[in-house]
Amino acid sequence: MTQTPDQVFVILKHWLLGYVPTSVHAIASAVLSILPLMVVFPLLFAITTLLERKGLGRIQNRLGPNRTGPMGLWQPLADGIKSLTKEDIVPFTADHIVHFLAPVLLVVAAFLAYAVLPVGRNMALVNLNAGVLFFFAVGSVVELAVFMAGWSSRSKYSMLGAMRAIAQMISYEVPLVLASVVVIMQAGSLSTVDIVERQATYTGIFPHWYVFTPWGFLGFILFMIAATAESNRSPFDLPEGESEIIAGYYIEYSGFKFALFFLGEYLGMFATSGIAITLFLGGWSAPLSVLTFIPSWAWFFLKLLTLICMFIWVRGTLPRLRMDQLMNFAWEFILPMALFNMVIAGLWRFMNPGAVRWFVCAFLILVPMFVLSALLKRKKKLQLRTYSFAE
Amino acid sequence: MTWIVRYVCLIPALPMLAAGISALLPQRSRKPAAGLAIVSMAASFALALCAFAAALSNPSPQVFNFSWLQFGDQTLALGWLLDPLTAVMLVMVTFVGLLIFIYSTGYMEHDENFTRFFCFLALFAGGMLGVIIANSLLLLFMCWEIVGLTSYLLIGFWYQNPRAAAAAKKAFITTRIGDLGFLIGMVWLYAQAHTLLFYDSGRGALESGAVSHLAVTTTIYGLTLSSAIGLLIFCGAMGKSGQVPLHVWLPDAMEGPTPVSALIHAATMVAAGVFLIARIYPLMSAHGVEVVTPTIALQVVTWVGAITALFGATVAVAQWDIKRILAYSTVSQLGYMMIGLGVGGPAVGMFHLITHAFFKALLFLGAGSVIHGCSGEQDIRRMGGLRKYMPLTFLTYGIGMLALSGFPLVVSGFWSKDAILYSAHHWSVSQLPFYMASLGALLTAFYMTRQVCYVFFGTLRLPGHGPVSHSEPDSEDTRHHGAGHPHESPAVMTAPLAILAFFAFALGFLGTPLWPWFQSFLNGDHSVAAEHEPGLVATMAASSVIALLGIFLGWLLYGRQSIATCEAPDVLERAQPQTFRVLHQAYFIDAIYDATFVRLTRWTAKLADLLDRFLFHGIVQAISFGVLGLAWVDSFVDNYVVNFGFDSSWRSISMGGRAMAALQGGRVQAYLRYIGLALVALVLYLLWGVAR
Amino acid sequence: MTTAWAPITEPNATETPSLGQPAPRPAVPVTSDSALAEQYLEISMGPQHPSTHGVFRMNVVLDGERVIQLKPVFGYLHRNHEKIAETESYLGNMPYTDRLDYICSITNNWAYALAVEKLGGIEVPERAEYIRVITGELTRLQNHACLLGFLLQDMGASGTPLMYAFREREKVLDLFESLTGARMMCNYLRFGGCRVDLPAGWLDRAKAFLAEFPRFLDEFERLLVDNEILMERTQNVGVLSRELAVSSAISGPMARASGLNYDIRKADAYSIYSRFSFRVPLGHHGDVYDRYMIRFLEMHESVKILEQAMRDIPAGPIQNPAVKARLFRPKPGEAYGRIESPKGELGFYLISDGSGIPYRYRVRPPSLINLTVLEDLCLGRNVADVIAILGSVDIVMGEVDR
Amino acid sequence: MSISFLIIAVLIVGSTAAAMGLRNPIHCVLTLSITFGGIAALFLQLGAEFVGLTQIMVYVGAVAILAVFAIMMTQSRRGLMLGTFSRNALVGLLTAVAVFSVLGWAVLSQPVAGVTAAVSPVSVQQIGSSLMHEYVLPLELIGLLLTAALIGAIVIAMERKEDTE
Amino acid sequence: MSRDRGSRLLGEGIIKGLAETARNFFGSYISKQRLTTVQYPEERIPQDESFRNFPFLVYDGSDPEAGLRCVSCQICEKECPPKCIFIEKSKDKKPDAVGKPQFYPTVFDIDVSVCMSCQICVEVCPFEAIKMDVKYDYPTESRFAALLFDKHQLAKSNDYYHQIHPTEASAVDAALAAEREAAATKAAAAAAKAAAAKPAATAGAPGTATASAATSTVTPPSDTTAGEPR
Amino acid sequence: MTGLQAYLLLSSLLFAIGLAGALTRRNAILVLIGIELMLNAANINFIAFWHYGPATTYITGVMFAIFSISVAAAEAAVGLAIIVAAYRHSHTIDLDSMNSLKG
Repeated sequence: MTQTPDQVFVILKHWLLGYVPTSVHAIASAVLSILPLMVVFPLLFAITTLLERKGLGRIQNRLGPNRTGPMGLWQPLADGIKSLTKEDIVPFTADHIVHFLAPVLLVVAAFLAYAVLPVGRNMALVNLNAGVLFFFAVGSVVELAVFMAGWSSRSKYSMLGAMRAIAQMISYEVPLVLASVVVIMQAGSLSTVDIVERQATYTGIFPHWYVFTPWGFLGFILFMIAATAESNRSPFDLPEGESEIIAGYYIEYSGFKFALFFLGEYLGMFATSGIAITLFLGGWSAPLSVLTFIPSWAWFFLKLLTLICMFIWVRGTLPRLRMDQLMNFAWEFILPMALFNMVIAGLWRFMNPGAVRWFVCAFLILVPMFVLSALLKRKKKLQLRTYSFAE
Repeated sequence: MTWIVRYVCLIPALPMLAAGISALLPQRSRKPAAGLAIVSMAASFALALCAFAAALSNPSPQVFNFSWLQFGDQTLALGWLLDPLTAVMLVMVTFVGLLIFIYSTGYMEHDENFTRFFCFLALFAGGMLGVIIANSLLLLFMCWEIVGLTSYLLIGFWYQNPRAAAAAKKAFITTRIGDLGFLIGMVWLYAQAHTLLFYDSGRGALESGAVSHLAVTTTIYGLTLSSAIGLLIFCGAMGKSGQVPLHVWLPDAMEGPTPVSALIHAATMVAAGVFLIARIYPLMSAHGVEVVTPTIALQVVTWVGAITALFGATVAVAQWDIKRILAYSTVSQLGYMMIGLGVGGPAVGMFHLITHAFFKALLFLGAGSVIHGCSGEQDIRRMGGLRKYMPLTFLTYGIGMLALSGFPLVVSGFWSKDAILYSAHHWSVSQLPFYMASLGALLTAFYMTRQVCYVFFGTLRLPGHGPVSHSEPDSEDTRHHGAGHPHESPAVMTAPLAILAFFAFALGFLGTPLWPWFQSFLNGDHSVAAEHEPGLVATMAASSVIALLGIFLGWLLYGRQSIATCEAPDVLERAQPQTFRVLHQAYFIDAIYDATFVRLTRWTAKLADLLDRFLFHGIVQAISFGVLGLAWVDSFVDNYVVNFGFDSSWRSISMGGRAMAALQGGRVQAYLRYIGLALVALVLYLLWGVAR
Repeated sequence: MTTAWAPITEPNATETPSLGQPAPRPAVPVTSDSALAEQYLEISMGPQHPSTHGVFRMNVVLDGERVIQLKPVFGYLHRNHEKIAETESYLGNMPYTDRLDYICSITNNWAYALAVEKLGGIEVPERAEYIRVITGELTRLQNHACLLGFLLQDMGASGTPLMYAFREREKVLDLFESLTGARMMCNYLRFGGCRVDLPAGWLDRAKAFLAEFPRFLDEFERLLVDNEILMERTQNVGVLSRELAVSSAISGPMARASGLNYDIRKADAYSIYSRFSFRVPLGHHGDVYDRYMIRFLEMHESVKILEQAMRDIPAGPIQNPAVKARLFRPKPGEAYGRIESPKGELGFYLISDGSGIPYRYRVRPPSLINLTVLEDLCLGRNVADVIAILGSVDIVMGEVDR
Repeated sequence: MSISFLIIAVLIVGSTAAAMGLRNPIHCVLTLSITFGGIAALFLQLGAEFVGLTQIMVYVGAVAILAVFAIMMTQSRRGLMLGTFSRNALVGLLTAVAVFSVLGWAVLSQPVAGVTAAVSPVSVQQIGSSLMHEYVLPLELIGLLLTAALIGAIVIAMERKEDTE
Repeated sequence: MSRDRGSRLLGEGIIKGLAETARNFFGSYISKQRLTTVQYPEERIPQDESFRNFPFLVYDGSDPEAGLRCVSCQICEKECPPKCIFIEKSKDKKPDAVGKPQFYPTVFDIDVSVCMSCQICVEVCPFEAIKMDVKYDYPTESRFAALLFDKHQLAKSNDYYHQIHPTEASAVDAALAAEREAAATKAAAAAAKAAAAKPAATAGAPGTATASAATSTVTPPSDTTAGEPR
Repeated sequence: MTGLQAYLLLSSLLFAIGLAGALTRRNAILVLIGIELMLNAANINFIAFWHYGPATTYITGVMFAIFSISVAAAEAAVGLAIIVAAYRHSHTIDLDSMNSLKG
C-alpha cells in the first residue's frame, strides 16, 4: 500500500497520541503538529543557507564553503554557533525593548504562516476556511516587525531601510494577493487544503495544476515576482541593499538577533514559496499520476527546494532595481497584468473545456503582455545603443 | 413591451460612455474624442428614431423598472419609460445635439482643451437624455444634477476668463436654489406616494391612484398636496429654465463657448425645466373632485411664464451683445412655453419647445458663425453688412429670425406661438397673460429685426477692419484666428445651419390648427382632426399682425437708414435713455440681487461670525470674568470680613464661569467631550425611558 | 538640539544641470541631528561603506531618497605622495607610482617613465616600447573588467559579474607576476626601457590568454549588457554633458562616453601607438550605461592592439644602455609626461634642478579630476543612483588621495 | 466565559490602555497593534474567521503602518517636547469613565438573553455570496468610498511645492 | 555593435542572463578551468620564478657570517624608497668569500613592515649581495619586533637563491665568476705592474665599476619566440 | 454574567479607553487612533451579537463588521493624510495648539 509512507507522519502522530491521556489530548495534538514544523523549517533554513552559498559560489565559479565538515556541510552549524557566541550589541540610544522584540516578532510571524500550509496529504496544521487570507494577514505583520527593527535602532541607514522595506512590502502585497485571486476564483475556496485537493486530480497521467493553464502560468510568474519582492530577495533586495544602505533595517543587529532576522527572512521566503506551490504547483500532489507512490510530503519539499534554487539562481544573476523602478514595476506591469489575468480566469471559467479555450486564453494573455512590455520599453526609452568610433 | 423600451437606456448611456472614455483619453487625442462623441450621439439618434417609431405605434407609456436599493422594507426603484413626450424629446435632443456636436468640431477646432470639451459635451447630452427617459423622479433628479454639473463645467469652460468662471458659478448656484425646492418636493412626494416612479402599472406617482389621493389632500392655505408638490418641483424647473426671478444666470452663461450656448439655451438644459413640468403635468393639473378652474400650480406656472415672457422680450430690446439678445429671447420664449403649459397643457408647451429648440439652435449657431467670422466680435454695433461676407449664414439666420418672430404662416414659430396665444386667450382665469404674451410677441419680432438689421445690413463697422484689434482681450476672440475680413464659416459649421433652417420651416406644419398631428400625438389620441374652435382664425390674424408689426417697427427704426458708426447710440436710446438703460441692465435685477441677497448673505455670515466671536464669546468671557471678579471680591471680603461659609459658593460660581468659557474653546477635543457627555445623557435617557 | 527648525528653500535640482555649467549648488543648512521629519536627512556614505571604493566619503543630504546635496570628502588615504617624491631619487619614485592607482601599476610606471624620459631626453628601445604597450593594454583589460564587475556589484548583482571579471583579471595578474615578480605592485618600467625582458614562454601564455579573452567578453555581454534591469538602472542616469566634461577637464572613458573624442593614444600618439590600428569608441548620452559600454568596447579595441603588438614585437635590447638607473641626474628643466591610463589622462609633471631628486613632482590623477563632477551628476538622483554613478566614474582612492 | 477569553480580554485592555497612555507615540502604535491582534483573536474565537483575518490585515498591516508613517512624518524634535496629555485631560478622563460606567451599567442591567446557538463559523463562501447579492450596493459604496479615500488621501498628503514655505 | 533592436518581450535580457549563470554553474562542475580558486594552505599556486617578496642577503659557502656578500656599501640603504634598511658598517675588514678583505655590516636590519618589495635595493646593489625572497607568509604575534629582520634572519645561502630563482641565480653566478676572473687577471696584471710601480691603493674602486656594469647584464636570456616570423 | 455580556462589557471598556485617549491625548494621530479603537469596540459588538444571535446563518453582524473595517481603513487614510497636511501647514500636531478655528 502506497498510503503508508505517504501518511507515515500522520500515523505516527496518532500512535503517539494514543499514549497521552485524553484530558490533554488537544494540547498534545497541537504540540505534536507544531513541533515538527518548528524543527523542519529551521533545518531547511540551515540547508538553504548552505545551498545558497554553495550555489552562488558555483554560479560565480567559486567553490563555496567547504571547510567545515565534509563539503562544508557543518557550515550552518558553525554559523549558528558563531552567531550565538557573538556579542549582542545594542546601540546606546536604541529602544531596547522594541529592538529586542523586532526579530522575535518577525520569526513568530513567519512561523505562523506555516499553520495553513499543507505540507502533505492530511498534513496541514489547521484547515482554516480562509487559509489564504490568513497567510496574507500574517504576512502583513512582518511589515510591523521590520519597522520596529528599523525604528528602534535609531540609525539613519536602518530607518531608510525600514522605510524602503515597508513601502516595498505594501506595494507588492497588492499584486501578490491579486495574482493569487485567480486561483481562488477557480478553486472557489480560500482554504489551502481545498485548493490543493482540487489540483490533485489527474487527466491521464497529467495533473490539474493551475500552473498548466495560461492564467495560472501568468499568475504563477506574477506571484513569484511579487513573492521575491515581498521576501526582499534579489533583484528586489533594496531594503537590505548592502551596497547602498549597507544592510538596511538590521544594520544595528548583531549576534543571535541578526541570525533571527536571517531566519525570519528565509522562513518568509519558504512560506511564500510554499503558498505558491499550494496555489499553483499542486501543493503536495505528484507531477505525474504514476509518481504518486512517492510520499506527498516529499513532493512538497522537492518543489520547495526547486523554488529555493530558483531564488538562488535569480539572485546570482540579476542586479538590483532602484526604488522608484521597483514601485513602477509593481504599478505599471504586475498590477495591470494581474488584473487582466483575473479577467482571463473569469473567461476560462465560462468557456467550454478544450484546446480552443486554452489557445484563446493564452492568446489573450500574450497580447497585453507584448503590448505592455512594448509600451513600458518605449516609455522608459530603454535601448540597446549603437556607438560611433573615432579612428 | 416592445424591445426598444428595454434599450432606451442606451440612448443616454452611449454619450455617457463616450464621455467616460474620452475623459481617460490623453489631452492631445482630439480626433478620437470628437469622433466618439459624434458617433455615440449618432447612435443615440438612431435609437431615438426607433423609439419614436415605437411610440408612434403605441402611445401609452411603456416602462421598464427595476429595484435599485433596498433599505429596510422599502425599495427604491428606478426605471425608464417611453411615451410620446419622451420620444419627441429624444429625437429632438439627439438630433439637435448631433448637429451641435458636428458644428463644435469646427468651432472649437483651435481650442487646446478640445478633448475635454467633447467629454463634457457628451456627458451633458447623456445627462439630458437621462432626464428625458427617466421614469423615476429620483433618476430624473440624478440626471438633472449631471446636467447642472456639466452646465457648470461648460459655461466655465474657459475658466481662465474670470467672467466665465463667475458665470459658471452663478449658473450653478442659481439653479441649485431651484433644485432645493425640487428636492423638497421630491422627498415630500415620496413621503406621500411611497414611490418616485412615474408610471408603475397603476402604482406610479403620476397615475390615477396616487394623483387622486394627492389631489384631495390639502395642506396649508388650502393648497392641495399635488399643487404644493408640483410648485416645489416647479422651483427646480424655474431655476433650470431661467424663469423670473431665477433667470439671472442665463444671460451670463453666454460666457461659455457658443455651441454650449446653443446646446443649453436651445435644446437641452433650459428645455429640461419645461420638460419636467410637462412630465409631471398630471400632478400639476390634478383636480380635486369639484373644481373646474385650473389648479393653483398651473396658475402659478402661467403667471410666472407670462412675466418671464414679457420681461425677457423687453430686456432683449436693449442689448448689444449678439448672444445676450438671444439669451434674453430664450428667457422670453421659455416664458411662452410655461404659459403654454399652464394654459394649454403639455402639447402646446412642448410644441413650442420643439420648434423653439430648432430655430433657437439655428440662431445660436448662426450667431456663433457670425462671431467666428468676425474673429470673436460679439457686439452688434461693431458688425453690420455681413450679408455680403457670409451669405449662407445670413440666409439661415434670417430664417431663424423669422421663425422666432413668428412670421405668419410659413415658419414653425408662428404656429407654435399661435397655439399658445390661442390657449392663453381662452384661459379661464385671466386675460392678462394673453396680452402680456402678445406684447412680448410684438417685442420679439421687433428686437429680432433690430438685431438682423444691426448685424447683416448697413455697412461693416468692424473696428480697424484690417488686422483686428481686440477690444476685449479676454473674451472669445483671442481663441480664434481670424483674418482681417469677416469670412464665411467652414462647411462643417454651415451644414448644420442649413439643416436646422430646414426644420425651422418644416416643423411648423406638424402642429397647425388644420392638422394638429403633434398635439394629438402628445395627447395620445390618433384622431388627427382639426378642431375648429371659435376664435382660431381671429387669434391667428392677431398674431400675424403682431409679428408683422414688430418686424415693421424694427425695420422702421433700424433698417431704413443704415447705422453708420458703432459709436452711434441706439435709436431707442436716443428717445428714452433712462428706460433704455433700465432695460439694458435687465431692470437692474442682478444689481438688486447683489445689493440684497448676496450682500445679505455676506452680512449674515459676517454677523454670525461676529456674534460668535465677540458677542457670544464676549458674553461668556464677560460672565466668566465678571463672575471671577465678583468671586475674587467676594472672597476678599469673605476672607477678611465674612465668615468662611461663602467659600464654597464662590468656588462653585467660579467653576461655572470657567466651564462656560471652556464651552467656546474652539478645540476638537472639547467638542468630542461634549459628544461623549451627550452620549452618556442619551444612554441614561434611553435606559430610563425603557425602564419606565 | 541647538538649532531650531530653519526654513529651507527647496533646491531646484530635479532637472539635469544645464549644459556646460555646473548645477546650482543649494546652500542647505542641515543640522547633524536632523531627524526624518525634518525633511532633510544627512547621511555619511563612507569612509566605511561597501560601495565607496575604498575610503571615500560622501556627505549626502537626502530629501526622502533624493540627493539634494553631495559633498565628497577625501583625504583618508592621503600619503603625502608628491612631497615624498621630492625627497626621493628618480628611480626611487618608481615603486611609489605603483601605489597611485594600484589596480593598474604598469600604466602609472609608464606615465612616470615617460615624464622622466622627456626630462632626460632618453630614447627607448623598440622592444621595450612593444613590451610597454603589451603590458599597458593588459592593464587596461584587467582594469576595465574589474571596474565593470565593481559597478555591477555596486548595483547589487551579488558578485557574479565581479567574480567573472576577477577570474579574467587573475589571468592577467598571473602574467604580470611571471613577468615582473608582483601581481599588482609591478614596478616594472624603467627610464629608457623595462626592468627585465619577457621570460621564456611568456608571450605564448599571453597569446593564449588573449585568444580566450573575447569569450569572456561575450559571456559578460550575454550576462548583462542587454539586461533590462541594468538598462533601467544605468540609462539616462548620471548624464554628463559634453560641455561639462570639457569644462571640468574630464578625461578617459568618462569623457569619451560623453562623446568627447579625446584619447591620448590618438591625440599624442605617444610611444608606438601610431603603429597600431584601433578605434576609439564614443558614446552619445554620457550616462552610466554609456560609460559602462565604452569600457566594454575599449576592451575589444585593446584586444586588437594586443594582437598586433604581440605579432610585431621585435627582438633586441629592452633597456637603453646609456641610462644609469641609479645615479640619474637630468639636466635642469621641466617635463610633462602623460598617457592614456585606463582611468583617463594620467600625467606627471617634473621639474629638475639638476640634482638626483626631482625639484617638483606633480601628478595629474584622472580619478580625482573625474570625481569633481560627482555632485553635478548625482544631484536630484536617488541614493542607489549615487552608487551607480560613483561606480561608473571609476576611482581608486590611492590615486585620488595620493 | 472561557479562560482564553479572559486572557485575550486582559491583553486587549492592557495594550489599549498602554496605547492610550504611553508617552512615545511609536510605542503607542506598537501596543495598539497588539490590541488589534487581540481583537482579531476575539473574532476568531467567536467563529468570524474572515473578519478576524481582515482585521489583522487592515489594522495591523495597513492602519498601524500608516499611523507609524504619519508619526514619523510629523515627529519633529520639538514635537517630542510636547506634553503627552492635553490640558483638560482630567475632564476627558472623567467623561470616559462616565461613558464606561453608563455603558457598563446598561450592559449589566439589561438582561441580554445570550442565545448560545450552535456555533457554525461563517464560511467565506457565505460572506462572498451575500456580498454579491444582498449587500452588493453597500459593497459598491464601500468600493467607491475607498477609491475616494485613496484619491483624497493622496491629494491631501501630496506635497504642494508652492506652499512648502 | 550591431544587434537587433526591435521591440522585445520584457525580461528577455534577464532570461539570457539566467542562461549564462546556469552555464557557469554547471560549467564549474565540468571544467576545472573555470574555478580559479586555489585551496590555499593545502595547495598553492605554483610559484613563478620571477616572484619577489622582501629582500634577503646572499652568502656564499656555508657560513652566513663569513660568506655574506654584503660589503656594507650602504647604497641600498640610501636608495631604498621607504627607507626600511638600516646598516651599520663595520670598523674592521674581514676577508670575503674569495678571501679579499672587505667591510661587512655589523648590523643589517630590514623592517619588512615598511618594505614594499620594490626590489630597488636589488637593482642598485653592486655586489649581488641582496636579492628578493619568495617567502610571503610571516605570521607573527608582535607587530614591530618580529617584523624587523636582522642580519641573521636575512642571510640566506646562495643555494637557496639558486633554489628560488634558478635562472637568475646562475646568471648572477656566471657574472660574478666572470668578474672575479677579470679581477684576478687584472689583479695579476696589476701585481705585475705593482712589482714595477708602487702598490695599488685599494681594490674597491675598480671593483665597483665592474660590478655596476655586471648588473645591467644580469638579465635572463631573452625570449626565444620574440623575433620569429609567423 | 453571560458570555454576551462579557463581550459587551469588554467592548464598552475598549470604547471608553479609546474615548479617553481621544479626549486626553495631545497628539492628533493618537486621537485618531483612539477613534479607531472606538470603532473596533463597535465591531466587537457586531460580532458578539451575531455570535450570540438567533442564528449564525444570519450574517448581518459579520457584514457590518466587514464594512466597518473598510470604512475605518478609509477613515484612517484620509485622517492621517489630513494630519500630515496640517503638520506641513502649521508644523505641529498638537491639538492644544491647533485651535485656529477659534479665530
